[in-house]
Amino acid sequence: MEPLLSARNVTVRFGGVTAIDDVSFEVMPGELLGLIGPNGAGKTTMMRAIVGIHRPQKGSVSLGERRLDSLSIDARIRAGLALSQQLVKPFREIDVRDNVALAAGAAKTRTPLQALVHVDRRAERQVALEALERVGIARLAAQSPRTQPLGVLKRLEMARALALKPRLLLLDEPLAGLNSKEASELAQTIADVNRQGMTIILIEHNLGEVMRICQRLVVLDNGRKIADGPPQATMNDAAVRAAYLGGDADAAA
Amino acid sequence: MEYEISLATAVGISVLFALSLNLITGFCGQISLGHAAFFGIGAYTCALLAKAGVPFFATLPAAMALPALFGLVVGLASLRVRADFLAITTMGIGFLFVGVVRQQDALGGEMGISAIPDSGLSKLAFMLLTVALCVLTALLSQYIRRSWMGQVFNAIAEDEDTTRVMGIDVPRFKLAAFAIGTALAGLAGALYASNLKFISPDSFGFVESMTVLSMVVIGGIGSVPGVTVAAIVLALLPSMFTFVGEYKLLVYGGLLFLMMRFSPDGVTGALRRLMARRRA
Amino acid sequence: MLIVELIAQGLVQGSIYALIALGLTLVYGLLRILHVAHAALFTLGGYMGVLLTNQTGSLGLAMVAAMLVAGIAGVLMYRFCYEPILHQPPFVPLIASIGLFIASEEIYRLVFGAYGLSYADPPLQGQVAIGALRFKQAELLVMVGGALAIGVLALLQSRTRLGIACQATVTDPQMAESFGIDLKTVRYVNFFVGSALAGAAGVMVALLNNLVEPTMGSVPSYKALAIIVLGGLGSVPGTLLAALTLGIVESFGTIYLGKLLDRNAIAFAFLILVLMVRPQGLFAKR
Amino acid sequence: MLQLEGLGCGYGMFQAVEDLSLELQPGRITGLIGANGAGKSSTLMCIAGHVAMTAGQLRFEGQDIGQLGPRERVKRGIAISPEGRRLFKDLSVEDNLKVGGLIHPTSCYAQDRDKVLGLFPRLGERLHSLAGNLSGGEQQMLAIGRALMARPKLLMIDEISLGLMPKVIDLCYRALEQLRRDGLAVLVVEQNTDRLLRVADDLCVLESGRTVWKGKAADARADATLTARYLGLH
Amino acid sequence: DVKIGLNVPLTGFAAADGKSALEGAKLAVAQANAAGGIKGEKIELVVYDDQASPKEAAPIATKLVEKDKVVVAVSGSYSASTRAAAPVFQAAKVPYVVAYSIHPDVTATGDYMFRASTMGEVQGRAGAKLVGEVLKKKKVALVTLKNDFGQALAAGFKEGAPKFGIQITGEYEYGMSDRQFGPLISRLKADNPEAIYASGYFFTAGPLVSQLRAAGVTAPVIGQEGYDSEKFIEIAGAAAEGVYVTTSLDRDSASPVTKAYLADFKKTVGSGSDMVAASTYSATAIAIEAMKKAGTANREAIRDAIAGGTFETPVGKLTFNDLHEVNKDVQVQIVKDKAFRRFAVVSDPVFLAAPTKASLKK
Ligand SMILES: Nc1ncnc2c1ncn2[C@@H]1O[C@H](COP(=O)(O)OP(=O)(O)OP(=O)(O)O)[C@@H](O)[C@H]1O
Ligand SMILES: Nc1ncnc2c1ncn2[C@@H]1O[C@H](COP(=O)(O)OP(=O)(O)OP(=O)(O)O)[C@@H](O)[C@H]1O
Ligand SMILES: [Mg+2]
Ligand SMILES: [Mg+2]
Repeated sequence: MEPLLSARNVTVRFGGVTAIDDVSFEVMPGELLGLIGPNGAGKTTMMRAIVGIHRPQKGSVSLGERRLDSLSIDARIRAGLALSQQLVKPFREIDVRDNVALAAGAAKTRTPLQALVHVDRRAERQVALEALERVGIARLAAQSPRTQPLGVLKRLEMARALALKPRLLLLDEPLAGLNSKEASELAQTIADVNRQGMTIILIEHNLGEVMRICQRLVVLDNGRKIADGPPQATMNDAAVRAAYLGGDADAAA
Repeated sequence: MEYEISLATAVGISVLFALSLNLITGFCGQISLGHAAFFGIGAYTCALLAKAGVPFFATLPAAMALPALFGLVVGLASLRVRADFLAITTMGIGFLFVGVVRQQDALGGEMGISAIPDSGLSKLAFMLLTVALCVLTALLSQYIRRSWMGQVFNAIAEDEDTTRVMGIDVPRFKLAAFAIGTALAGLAGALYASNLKFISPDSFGFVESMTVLSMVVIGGIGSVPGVTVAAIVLALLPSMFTFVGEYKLLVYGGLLFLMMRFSPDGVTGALRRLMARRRA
Repeated sequence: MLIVELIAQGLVQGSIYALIALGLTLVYGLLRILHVAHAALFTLGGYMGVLLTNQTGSLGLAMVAAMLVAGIAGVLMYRFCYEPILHQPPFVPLIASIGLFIASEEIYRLVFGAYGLSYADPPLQGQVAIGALRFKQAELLVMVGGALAIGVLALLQSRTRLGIACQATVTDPQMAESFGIDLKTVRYVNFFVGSALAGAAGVMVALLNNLVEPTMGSVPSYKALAIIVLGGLGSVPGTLLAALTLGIVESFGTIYLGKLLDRNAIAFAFLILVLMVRPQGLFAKR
Repeated sequence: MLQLEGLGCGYGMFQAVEDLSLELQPGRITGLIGANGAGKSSTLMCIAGHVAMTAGQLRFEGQDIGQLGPRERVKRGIAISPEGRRLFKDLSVEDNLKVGGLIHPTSCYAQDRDKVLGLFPRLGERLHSLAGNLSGGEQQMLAIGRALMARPKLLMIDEISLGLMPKVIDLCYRALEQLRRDGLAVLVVEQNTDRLLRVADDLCVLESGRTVWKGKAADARADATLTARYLGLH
Repeated sequence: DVKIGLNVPLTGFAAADGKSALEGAKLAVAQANAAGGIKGEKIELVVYDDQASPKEAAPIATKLVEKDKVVVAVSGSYSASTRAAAPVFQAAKVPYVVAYSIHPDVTATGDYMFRASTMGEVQGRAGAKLVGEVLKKKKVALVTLKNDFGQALAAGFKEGAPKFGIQITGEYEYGMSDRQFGPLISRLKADNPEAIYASGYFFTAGPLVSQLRAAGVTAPVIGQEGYDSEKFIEIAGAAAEGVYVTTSLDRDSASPVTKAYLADFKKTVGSGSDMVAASTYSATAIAIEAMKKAGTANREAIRDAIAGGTFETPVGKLTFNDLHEVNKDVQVQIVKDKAFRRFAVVSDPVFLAAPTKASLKK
């Protein structure tokens, strides 16, 4: 089977810092891949390189047949990527539902001309409500994101990504800031979404949930890939344990 | 009555000009301190074509197309600069426009262009045309606001990066805002030139850019009725204040300051607060 | 020879720009306000300098007084004009500032007269020859004063805790307070220093032209904005370099490009050109 | 050390926390938990002096500090690592630490910094990077480190483990235990209740701004309804 | 009441000249009213501030015509604003007497326009004659203020130069807001000219002349009516000594009208009159006199009265040609002991002839 996403020899440097050093990996269609590693390992940078926020100095990224390297951020999103960011940034001037509806309207906002001739947004609002339902904050649809606590915003961020109906969903620490119950619920949602056919890359430090729902793990450390394989086997790898787990290793795993 | 007609024409041109900037700054959040340059390009296009014998109505499309073209170029340039540099870059565009026109004899240089042929309309008809164009522009603005384009503009105004991550081609939308806004500014400029029959570079300088920005800000960023009202008031202000004679600019400057100091969200904000108090 | 002279003239002009732009940089760096009314303090300094020199006969005294008056006026301006609208979007203080600037030009005209003022007996008009170059003493004062003021400030900003404290208030004033930084003091000090420098520049320009006018601030105010952008916003050494560069570019530009562009346009053409190549400014940190 | 009596705080008309009474003692770690929007962050920001107090009293070492500004509070020994980290993004890591220690003489700086770097060696490698460019976890370390630089008597950390990898979370908690031994009072907000309960001495549970449970952490686990309803434990 | 409209720059960069102009006009009206007004009717001066900006001037002209319904109007302003106002007055058939704005377009606008001073080109030609014939300098540097005033002067000077064998070593331009002339002077010095023909207003010319002298340039400087203000001498200080100025006001004039005017001005205003005040006074006085002759009901008659009349004014005896321009001698003043003194009078009815309708056609 053809991989849905393949990153080949990606290197990202910031001045003197090499955040990602020659990393290659692939994601198969329908897979839920966990991308883990210590703080500062380069996970977020990898994600941003895939989406095009950072331009790799070397290497290439393709989605299916399509090379993404020369595309702008928005073109990559339209090609089928969606990103839920580590630092949440909702639009504060519009309510929660319209935040998601804006993402759902991708077809109508493709070009300025199209955007100009379309006014109706009932359908998009409906899609938005469904996405909010999925992440469990539909009851807050009419609220302003301005005053919502972090936990809600995290889910809003994910709802927006879902509303884009992407081929590949990139989630950067979606569970952070949620308590264990909420985290496992949202993790379950992620697993469900995946089961319905969505390919997902998940960055997460909540190892318990990662181990529970991911089908495969890629581990980065210091910008390099140090492991790639089924969760249990990867976690048993000595290098991974040394880099990633503290004294609590067994409890977490 | 005659005087009122002239005044209404002048005010109408200001309103049109202010609404054009409102599209760029109010809707799309792109601050522009050099908008008078596009007003000027429209005015010069109209004036030169009219002098070459082109009838008034035929000059209008050109007086919109050319500024829009320049607007696109400026928009492209401004895409490159950091957000907080945009204000100064656009201000530079304004100075550049005046600086270049001043030195070009073909454009009348420092002396400007005088004896611009009449539009052929009566004073009243010209006024009605101006007002009609204002109303059309206001309606267009309101429509854009409600359309998906308005949604996207709002999003860009608030957070460009996030907008991009939602798959929206931010540069293209910004360019669209610049193109529409500058085309309308050019239209206002054409009306201005053919109304006054005399233009010179000084009429399109920094002060004019600031005046029109004040109209937008005092009206309440993005609010079409607010901006319209503010443009009317600010355009009338100088003639209302002739009685203060040499204190005119003092009063004008003072009012700008006081307005921002005590009602930073403009007339719309002040009204909203007033309503809220009355309801309470 | 002509080239050397043009460079020298550019440096004189650049030093004045630097003194004015510095205050703007401090304010912009601290509060992200496009403080157009800064130039009003420059004019105020000029008037104080001329009036007091004519009264007391001592330029030194007048200079100190002018800096004090401009500095205090700057602090008052911050306290009563900007502080209440700091949390507003950036064009609100910008418009307020422009209103303030227009009004202050008019106040100068009404108070000091439309014809401007001159030194009764202009000081520092003597000639000094350096090599084949001739300078007015006033021109030398401008260059030395400018370099000195800025050198000291740059050191203060990068080396001292106060400098770091200032920068911390920019990103997150609330957290800065939470670590013991006194926002008010930091801002007052910045406005005072920046405005005092503008005041000094006013006195010096008055020396060069022997004329202070109500509108003398309008050109420098906008150019100073261009300079702080070129300098990379908020960086003191960047501002100095940008100001001097602009002075020299203008000096050559007026001679060789004068037929194409006027002087203001040259400055802004340069700015736009630079930004197209280096969107972060000539001397930005990043 | 810090006493909250009937504390209420909020934003304009909105009341985020009501009638909260709490005592933080030296050498004890107090955990503050609750669902999203319960008012945890608001409580911390109120103690730090950033959110307006609408009711009650706030006493620190016996003195009423309710009217003091944030500057006075940090000088008396209250430091915060806030929600969202709120680093000085345009300053380097080192300068962020300097700002943290600004209220103390320059001579303390080197020593305090080395302590922080000892705790988070990762920061040592990034000393000259801009804080805004750090990874999520690195930022969290810096936020905690910056608060420590103020040599607080009362340390408040919001969402302590947010974005940190397990190894560093451990480090943090071990550091908290050390601080406890040094006699600091610590107030921690944490979503990972399980982890928190293993070190906390006292616990306070908020829901919609009201206190629903308060007591020794050891007792919390035993309380079946509490674990089921509020702690989100399985 | 009879209303006379006046547009002057009371604020903005030209406020200083505007103030002088206003004083001049006010004096003329006050004297006329004291002498019984126009057939017993009082004269009212309606003044608006045009900031010397065309954008302001056109609406002001409209207001004067349509709202205040003035009988005649006077411009006490610069060319840009006057040119913008002219078509409005012309369209409304309101006689418009222009005091000191020098752009050719003004009178070309139509038959209700009059100019009470010499056009820029004419004054420029007079400058050439002064330099080449009176001062006998042949290598001249041109420093031109980049506005219509400066450019018109430069054009006239260049036109006249060949006739007197003057060679122009270089032409330098500067802007209205420039006060620092370092680079320009460095360049000019390299040409080593024998004289410098520099256009400008006192606020640019003051710094220019003082910086020229400070840089060691000793060649004589020839200025024009823009210099004609006591403020120029104050700004340039010692450097002002020996500067020549071509202007329309002769302070050492023997004419009783001029003498009386200078004395009256000093008495009522407190300071000495400059060219701007004298010209605006003259323009206003011409308007008043024409109304006295033709009455106030018929504007066409007033126009004809101006066109056909001869007027004794502080700036000389004025008659208007078919283009409504005046032919008059150009006064040359020199700064001596901190005052403007008569140096010479340049008169040449042919060479300094104002343009006519015929010459304009060419
Ligand atoms: N814009 C940037 N400029 C300079 N350095 C950067 C930049 N962005 C990231 N870095 C550095 O690159 C490294 C990798 O950062 P990244 O954010 O990818 O880590 P991460 O794996 O997501 O860590 P975490 O789990 O803590 O979020 C970090 O050391 C960080 O300091
Ligand atoms: N600036 C603000 N203005 C108005 N309301 C606010 C503001 N900040 C927070 N709130 C409201 O106050 C309540 C408490 O918020 P707070 O941030 O204290 O919750 P929290 O317990 O820290 O939640 P989380 O676990 O998600 O961080 C919430 O309902 C929130 O909507
Ligand atoms: Mg990360
Ligand atoms: Mg919180």
